[in-house]
Amino acid sequence: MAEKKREMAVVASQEQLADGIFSMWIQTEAAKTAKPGQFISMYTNDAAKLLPRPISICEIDAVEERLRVVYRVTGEHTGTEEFSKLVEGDTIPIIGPLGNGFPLEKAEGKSVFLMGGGIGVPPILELAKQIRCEKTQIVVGYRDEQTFLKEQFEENGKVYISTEDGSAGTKGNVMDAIREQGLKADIIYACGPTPMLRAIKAFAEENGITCYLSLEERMACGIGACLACVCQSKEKDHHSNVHNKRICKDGPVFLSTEVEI
Amino acid sequence: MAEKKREMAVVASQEQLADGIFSMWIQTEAAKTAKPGQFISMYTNDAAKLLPRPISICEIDAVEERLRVVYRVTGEHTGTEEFSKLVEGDTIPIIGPLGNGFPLEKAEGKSVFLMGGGIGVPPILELAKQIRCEKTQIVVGYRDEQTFLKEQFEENGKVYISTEDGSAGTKGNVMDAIREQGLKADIIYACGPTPMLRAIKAFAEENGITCYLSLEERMACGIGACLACVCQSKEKDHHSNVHNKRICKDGPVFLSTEVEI
Amino acid sequence: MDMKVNIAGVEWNNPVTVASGTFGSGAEFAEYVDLNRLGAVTTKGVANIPWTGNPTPRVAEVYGGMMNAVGLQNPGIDLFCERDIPFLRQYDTKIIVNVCGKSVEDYCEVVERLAGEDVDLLEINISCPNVKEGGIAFGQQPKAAEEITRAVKKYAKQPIIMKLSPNVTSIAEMAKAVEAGGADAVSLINTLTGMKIDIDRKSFVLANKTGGVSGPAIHPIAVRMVYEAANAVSVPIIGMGGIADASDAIEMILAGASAVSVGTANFFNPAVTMKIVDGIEAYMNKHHFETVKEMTGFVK
Amino acid sequence: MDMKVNIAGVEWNNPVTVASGTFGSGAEFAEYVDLNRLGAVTTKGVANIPWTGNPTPRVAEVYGGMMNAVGLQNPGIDLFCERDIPFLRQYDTKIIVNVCGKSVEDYCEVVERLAGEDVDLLEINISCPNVKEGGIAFGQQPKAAEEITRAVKKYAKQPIIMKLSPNVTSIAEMAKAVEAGGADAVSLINTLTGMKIDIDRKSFVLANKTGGVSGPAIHPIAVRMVYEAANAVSVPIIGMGGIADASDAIEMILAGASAVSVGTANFFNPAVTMKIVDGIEAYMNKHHFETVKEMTGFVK
Ligand SMILES: Cc1cc2nc3c(=O)[nH]c(=O)nc-3n(C[C@H](O)[C@H](O)[C@H](O)COP(=O)(O)OP(=O)(O)OC[C@H]3O[C@@H](n4cnc5c(N)ncnc54)[C@H](O)[C@@H]3O)c2cc1C
Ligand SMILES: Cc1cc2nc3c(=O)[nH]c(=O)nc-3n(C[C@H](O)[C@H](O)[C@H](O)COP(=O)(O)OP(=O)(O)OC[C@H]3O[C@@H](n4cnc5c(N)ncnc54)[C@H](O)[C@@H]3O)c2cc1C
Ligand SMILES: Cc1cc2nc3c(=O)[nH]c(=O)nc-3n(C[C@H](O)[C@H](O)[C@H](O)COP(=O)(O)O)c2cc1C
Ligand SMILES: Cc1cc2nc3c(=O)[nH]c(=O)nc-3n(C[C@H](O)[C@H](O)[C@H](O)COP(=O)(O)O)c2cc1C
Ligand code: FES
Ligand code: FES
Repeated sequence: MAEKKREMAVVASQEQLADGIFSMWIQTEAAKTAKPGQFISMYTNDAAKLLPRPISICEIDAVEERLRVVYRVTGEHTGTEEFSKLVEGDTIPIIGPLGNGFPLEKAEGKSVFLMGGGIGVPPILELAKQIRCEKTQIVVGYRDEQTFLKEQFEENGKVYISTEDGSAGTKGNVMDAIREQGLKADIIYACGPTPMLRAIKAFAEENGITCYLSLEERMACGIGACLACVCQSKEKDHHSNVHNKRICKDGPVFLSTEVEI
Repeated sequence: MAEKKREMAVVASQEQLADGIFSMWIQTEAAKTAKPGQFISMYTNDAAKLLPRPISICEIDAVEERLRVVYRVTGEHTGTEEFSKLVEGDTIPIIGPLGNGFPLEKAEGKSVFLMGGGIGVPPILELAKQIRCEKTQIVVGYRDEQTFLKEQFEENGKVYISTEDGSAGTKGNVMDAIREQGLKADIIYACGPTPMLRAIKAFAEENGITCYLSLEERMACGIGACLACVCQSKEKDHHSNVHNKRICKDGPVFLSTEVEI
Repeated sequence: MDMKVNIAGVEWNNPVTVASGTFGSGAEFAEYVDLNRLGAVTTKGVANIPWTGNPTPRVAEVYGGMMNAVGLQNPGIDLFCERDIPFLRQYDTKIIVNVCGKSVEDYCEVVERLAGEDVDLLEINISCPNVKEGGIAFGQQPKAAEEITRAVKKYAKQPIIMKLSPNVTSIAEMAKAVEAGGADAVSLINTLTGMKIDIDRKSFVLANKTGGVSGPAIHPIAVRMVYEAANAVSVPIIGMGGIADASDAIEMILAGASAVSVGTANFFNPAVTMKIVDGIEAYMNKHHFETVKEMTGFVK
Repeated sequence: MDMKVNIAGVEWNNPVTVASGTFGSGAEFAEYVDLNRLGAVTTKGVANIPWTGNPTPRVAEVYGGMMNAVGLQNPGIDLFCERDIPFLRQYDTKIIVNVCGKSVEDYCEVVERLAGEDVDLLEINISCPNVKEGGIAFGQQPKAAEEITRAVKKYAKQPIIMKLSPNVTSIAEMAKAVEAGGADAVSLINTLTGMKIDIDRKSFVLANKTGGVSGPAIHPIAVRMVYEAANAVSVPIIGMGGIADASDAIEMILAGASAVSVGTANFFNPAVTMKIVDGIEAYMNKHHFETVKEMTGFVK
């Protein structure tokens, strides 16, 4: 009872990876139990900004009890801007790990796509590190040549890149990369903007591929109590008793056929 | 037009003088024109706490463009607590110098009392440094033996101390010190809690002594526009057209006979 | 020193509960909070049938608080009785069931259904849109509020707390109306209606356009309303609105509340209620209050 | 790109004014702000005779804002006309005189007195306590609001802005009432009534017990009310409540305001209005708005 808590994580390091994209390692107990695809709620130190910022776990170092988050600063005077100014030794309140993460076991013996787009790329890294499967094909889409995390992906599978401006890899999005390269897979794990996920869902369902999608929504509690962050579910959900699932608690990862996006 | 502004002062140094009493030197343009008895509005960096904290000027270094403030931390989670955590190089938004200060010229050739009580002690220091008069008698009252600024007062006049608990100087308040020592003066300048100022006002008026009092009130604008910080005036005030004077703009220093306290 | 309070005949171990809709039925928060240390758990509003709620985004951050338009999504009273009541009954805490509806009949149906259930108090959320009256909330017209109170009281076996909306000209009048209707207690405030616009996208931040503002930003308004309501009626008041620490809760009690609810603050720190219970206790010790009742309305 | 706005026939250089009571008559702020760069200056409420106002403390800090109970201290209309109007006339800005009173006659007296003065607009603050009606504000009853509007219009030579209180059940109804009474424009919101208790001293922080809450904390409520009022009436709306930066001001305009007033934010930064004027201009350039009118009510 009452075994979880909001904790003051300590910033271990922070660096900028690309325009507006920051990477931060934090010292936290959450690292002990974290799994790929889970997220943490990060809180600001600004008394005007009280809601959590949900940020996916990008890497887990269970031994050193550290988590890595990679995030985009969405604008001036935002919480993420505040995060980007933290330096080693600063503290940041967090709750986590939250949500269910990607079902790794489903990949066993299969050929997989690990797909990430934009700021949905980071959670794919820890997934790539932990997944045990026949063939790891990492398909990641960026805006431009600032292909953050690419080197690390290359250590963990075969990497295919798409960029919106064509400055690296396939010009277009991750689906374009798959088509261009004629890639095939038995199972997909994906995180990214909704239009990308919609396209992947359609592709997977047309081709009868099992597909897991990590969704996003505005949150308040982050733990399943407030019903802020729902997505529509195909079947009536057993918890809500309506066609809604909580992204923070029942997700953020869902089987593509479970949800309407 | 529009020659004054809110400025980001830089903390030059901070030290603790006594339990809950802090001293901070700040680098600021306000030092160029500041006079003893004036104050500055200090702003927090906490988005929940938006009003200014009016703090008296304790010392002025016009050459280095620095001001010293000495202030009490009034409790946990207060603005003054936040100030006490600032360190060299931190910035703090301020406006000032504000108000009118003590009329130094009135002391010429006279025997004076410079009286301070509690957190009303600090502004007396710069006053003591600048005043030119026949005889400077500094009468300062403290709670206990933590007689902050005493050494500096001793460099600027004859110092008489009172303490509530009798641990230093006269046991009691500043009026007790005057009576015990049988001190006399032609003019009084005082700052401190209202009960002390009331006693000084009564004493001065009974003895026909010219007396200047520095008053306190909750403020919002600090510049005379909002009418938050009024005190009652004996005569109808020419600005307000009622029996109210603005402490921030018309004061904080008033002739004792002008105001009802 | 005794933290117990008696609200309409029901004794709570301490004066702290959670605000409806911010705590589910407690299951998720039980991982962060010892539910036995709450005076009561107030559940998310429940209707006669399941409600889907509003489209997303349902929440937005505002200065010093948040805005929500969850739209009273709920699983309906049947699943609630089957699942949530037995869960909460495992704990040494009182159960307050928050009830919503779109017509007087909806409310009465839920209240009647709960009459046979092992719950302690019912809180009637009259900020719901009254479909028959063109969507204006029951809680914005004294007459409608009085009538709905009288109607649910006919079916109620548990004491009834009427939960008032702050979006009214006179909270005192609303409190008097529900007291006249037979309310056993009054709780306030629900959220203040607000709006946020994303100036870059040139659109409303919430899918519902408007939402209810809650959190520290509304606290002084809530304290004033609790004070006014407490001076208007003699039934106990459960005070809420922006309580984020013990000091906020104590302010509410000194203004006239017999108990307090903590809502939005649970989202910044899921264990905040524990600190609030401890803080009230420490304050009572320091200021020599023997009972919460002595504190209630102490500042006049 | 043109920042000019036309409010009830009066052309302002830009849509930014200051909220009554937060800026005096501009003399003190003139040291921090170039008054020529304000669309208009709205003065502190003035009555037929001098008012002493409330005892102190008159202000308190609240989370994300403040509370005031200045009590409309003012020097009376005679000194105001003699001193404040000539001061403001030195600048290239419009003059909006905010008027208060305790009876309909009080208001009419001030409005009549101002008919012969060189001022541009009158703003009637109907949040003042109506002494004849037991102290309830004119601005909390649609009928009283309509009547006072009609009464002052009889004496007015300048266009009349009716300033609405947010402490009402329906702001749309209030806006309609003053429009029916002949208002040329509507401004909102005035402060929300709040209360703060010092738990250590066990007393109210303000001598007046209650005070008006203003500042960023109330902004989402103000935006909602501006939106509702703009959709209820066809006269122009001056939006205010918690505007602290250009983005807050733009939100208000997109919601339906033709101009905006900045109040409490002047106390955190006396030159904030200059940044707001610049920020609105930058936004209009970026988002290709040619006029403020195009922006007004753009988000529906
Ligand atoms: C499960 C999940 C995982 C995420 N993982 C990442 C990640 O790894 N890296 C990353 O950069 N971003 C991630 N996001 C998006 C991230 O949460 C938002 O970009 C961030 O909250 C924006 O906060 P801000 O302070 O920049 O913006 P502000 O504008 O200050 O935010 C205001 C409020 O809106 C919320 N909000 C704004 N945008 C979003 C959004 N897109 N999704 C959810 N809430 C939002 C904020 O949380 C806050 O409550 C994730 C979102 C979810 C739901
Ligand atoms: C002209 C003047 C000069 C002053 N000089 C000094 C000084 O040199 N050193 C010093 O320690 N104190 C001084 N004070 C008192 C000082 O302003 C308050 O102690 C301080 O504002 C309290 O702020 P806080 O953040 O600690 O408290 P909080 O409780 O966080 O303050 C909340 C609000 O109340 C106001 N407030 C609280 N107490 C007072 C008070 N006593 N007077 C005015 N406003 C108050 C704050 O400014 C703030 O707006 C002076 C006050 C005035 C009016
Ligand atoms: C996300 C959310 C959901 C809410 N749902 C309900 C509800 O179902 N029934 C209800 O009566 N009040 C509901 N409320 C209102 C709260 O119970 C409470 O009255 C309000 O939020 C003010 O308290 P706070 O500032 O502590 O949050 C909800 C509030 C929030 C923030
Ligand atoms: C100190 C103070 C004094 C005020 N005096 C008046 C007044 O005299 N007349 C009036 O109509 N409104 C008065 N108001 C209300 C403001 O004009 C404005 O409507 C309100 O503060 C909301 O705006 P803000 O949040 O930007 O301050 C006053 C507000 C404050 C803070
Ligand atoms: S954020 Fe509260 S349920 Fe998901
Ligand atoms: S604080 Fe505004 S007039 Fe003094």
